[in-house]
Amino acid sequence: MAWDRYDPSLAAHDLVQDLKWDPALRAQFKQNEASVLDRYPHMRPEERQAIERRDFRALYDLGMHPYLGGQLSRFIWGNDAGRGAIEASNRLVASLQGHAGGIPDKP
Amino acid sequence: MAWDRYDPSLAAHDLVQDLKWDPALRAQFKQNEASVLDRYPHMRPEERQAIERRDFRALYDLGMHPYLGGQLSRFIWGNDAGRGAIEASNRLVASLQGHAGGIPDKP
Amino acid sequence: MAEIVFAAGVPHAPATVGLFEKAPDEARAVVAETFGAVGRALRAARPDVLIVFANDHLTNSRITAYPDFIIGMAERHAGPHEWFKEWIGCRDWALPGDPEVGRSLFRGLTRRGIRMNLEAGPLKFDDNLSVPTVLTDLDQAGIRVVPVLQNCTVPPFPDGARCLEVGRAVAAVIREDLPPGLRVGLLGSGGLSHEPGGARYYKIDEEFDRLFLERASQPDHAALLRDITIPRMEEAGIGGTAEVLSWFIVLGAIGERRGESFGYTGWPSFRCGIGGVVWEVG
Amino acid sequence: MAEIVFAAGVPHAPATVGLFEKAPDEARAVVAETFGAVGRALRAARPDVLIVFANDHLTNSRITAYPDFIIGMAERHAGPHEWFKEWIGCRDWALPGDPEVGRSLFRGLTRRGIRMNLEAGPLKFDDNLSVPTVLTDLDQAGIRVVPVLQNCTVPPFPDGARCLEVGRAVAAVIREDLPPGLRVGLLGSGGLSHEPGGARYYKIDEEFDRLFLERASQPDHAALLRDITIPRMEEAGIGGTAEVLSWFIVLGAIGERRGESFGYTGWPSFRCGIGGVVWEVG
Ligand SMILES: [Fe+3]
Ligand SMILES: [Fe+3]
Repeated sequence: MAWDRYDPSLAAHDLVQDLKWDPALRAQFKQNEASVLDRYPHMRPEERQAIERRDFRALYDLGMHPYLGGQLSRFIWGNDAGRGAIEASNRLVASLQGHAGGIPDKP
Repeated sequence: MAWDRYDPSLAAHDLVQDLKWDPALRAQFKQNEASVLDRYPHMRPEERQAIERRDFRALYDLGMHPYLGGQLSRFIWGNDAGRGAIEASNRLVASLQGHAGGIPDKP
Repeated sequence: MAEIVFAAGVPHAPATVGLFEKAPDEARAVVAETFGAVGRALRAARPDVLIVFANDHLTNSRITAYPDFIIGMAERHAGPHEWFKEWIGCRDWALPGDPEVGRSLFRGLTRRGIRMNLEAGPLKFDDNLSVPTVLTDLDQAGIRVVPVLQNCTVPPFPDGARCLEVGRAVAAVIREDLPPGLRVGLLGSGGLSHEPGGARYYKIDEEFDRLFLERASQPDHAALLRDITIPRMEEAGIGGTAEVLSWFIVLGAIGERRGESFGYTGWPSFRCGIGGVVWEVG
Repeated sequence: MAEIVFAAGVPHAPATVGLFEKAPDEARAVVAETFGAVGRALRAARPDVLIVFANDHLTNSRITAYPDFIIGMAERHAGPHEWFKEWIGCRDWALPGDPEVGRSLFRGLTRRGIRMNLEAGPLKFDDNLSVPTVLTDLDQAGIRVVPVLQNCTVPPFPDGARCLEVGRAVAAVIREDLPPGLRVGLLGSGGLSHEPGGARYYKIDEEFDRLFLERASQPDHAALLRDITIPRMEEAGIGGTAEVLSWFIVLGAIGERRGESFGYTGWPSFRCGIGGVVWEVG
């Protein structure tokens, strides 16, 4: 992945910003994700589907900025400095590398 | 006048933007100008005084952007396409050129 | 591969609307012939979408957070914004937008190294879009419009060389990213010499204006850059004349082409030199 | 004529706080020695004000309206922003601001052709300012801080040559516009190699990091620009490594000076290479 697929017009970026800036929206997402996704009229069907399936590979292929992708993964899988964020980054990397577990690429 | 005195940090710029975007603030300014100017804690005393005295020369010397200066002059002296805007630009130019009337510099 | 089927540059001085009836015959004729010719060429070219580059005049952003470009991707654009209504004195207008072209332009220019803002909500329009719209009856033409608001007046702003470069990137997006068969028009709205709100509010620099119209009409961008510099623009009127940079973007997009202009007037009460160019893009 | 009395560059990886206790001795030593040395040099230099350049990480602006730089002119800066608290796992902190220096920087850089945003209200801070603050106890030092949030991650962003140029303009503002006798410190916060949120989240490019620390410590900006290019940064980790551009601004401001660094660690769980430099500015 490099910047050649990057698409700053994706509505998913706005979703992550709104979640980051609005705790009430975060609570609503956890309770009723569809009602939050409905707020983004410019979100494309394939973008929405990738979010619903937690398919970060698809999301990045559509052009999502990885920094906001990382934040979305932490929101979904765990954001604390210890276990949660590690779990989130493992699952993110697994999704991006197209398999279900393990942490590849350790130096 | 050129851009060498231009100071985009002047609070007067925000005042003009707020007046432009908020009809209620415009009404408040006409009724009680001081109460509006009080809203800008970063406005310097000399900036405020220049506004209160309609001294556009002083305001421009402090660094006001002329486009926003023109809008302020029209808000104060007349904004309609016919007589008002002409009156406003005459008075603005008179203030900028340091005398009380006439339209100099006609080609 | 979409194609550019129309390209023109016009000024947008509000007084060409508000003081039209009071102007002398000769000045009225230049306004009528310029905008008439631009309107006819536009309709004859049958663009699906018209991308308009025009100075924002500090209408949408604070001076402390001022972007160089804002692409409007709303479904519909309408104006003039309330504050400008009585000043311009024109009719209310509305234009269909083109969210997909706006989005492609944003994505494509970003990928080509040009920073743009994208605004999905309504933008506020002043004389920048209002004057060309009402003088060419663009709102009756059934053409979708993508406005690109440009910083021509809040220093530091993109200069002539940069605007030509932006234009070349716009052309690449049109050629490489927009749908095949889409017919695209380009309009630069701004200039000529004027100093809105400045000490030389009533000064018009006819010499600059005539030179600019000549350079803009010739297929020679090197001569344009050499003669129409930012210092020369500022000499012809600070904070206003540099709006001719919107024409530079169109020129960058179409490459070196000949253009036709339709007379010139420097009637002082327009507070702006008036003249336009339609370029040959066939 | 104010003077630059302190200049340093550090990374701001949140895991150097959150996972510090779990790190191996060698990695902990590098973190402790680097931030310890920077903190001591900072106190010894007794700056009145510290200008911190640091990546904004999309914390304050939408991706569709992303500025290159935002100067914070609030009376007080505090963090971390609520969303980042549990992720960074550091204490809450507050720093005195310096509205007048922020304002002068904005005015002075604008006049020197550098576009900046100025934010009078509170900015949201993430690891960019939080990590250096808590690791150097900057919030105990009684030094006023002016944060300049920088775009290092939303393409297109200012490259190395441009950041050196911005730094030279910052130096000119300090020298020519700030009050005589004012003691100014400069800190670049960002890097080294990392790819936050990317497919190579766990990859650290030690070769890049060691080369960068070496080039940054030598008084040779041509060699820095030649070896530490944006493509090389992206190779070492997309969307994160380019934060070393914050150091380029400091380097542009101080000119070609020698620097000292305090070890390096590429412990993978920090998810970022760790090393810092303090430059000789005496
Ligand atoms: Fe204009
Ligand atoms: Fe960072």
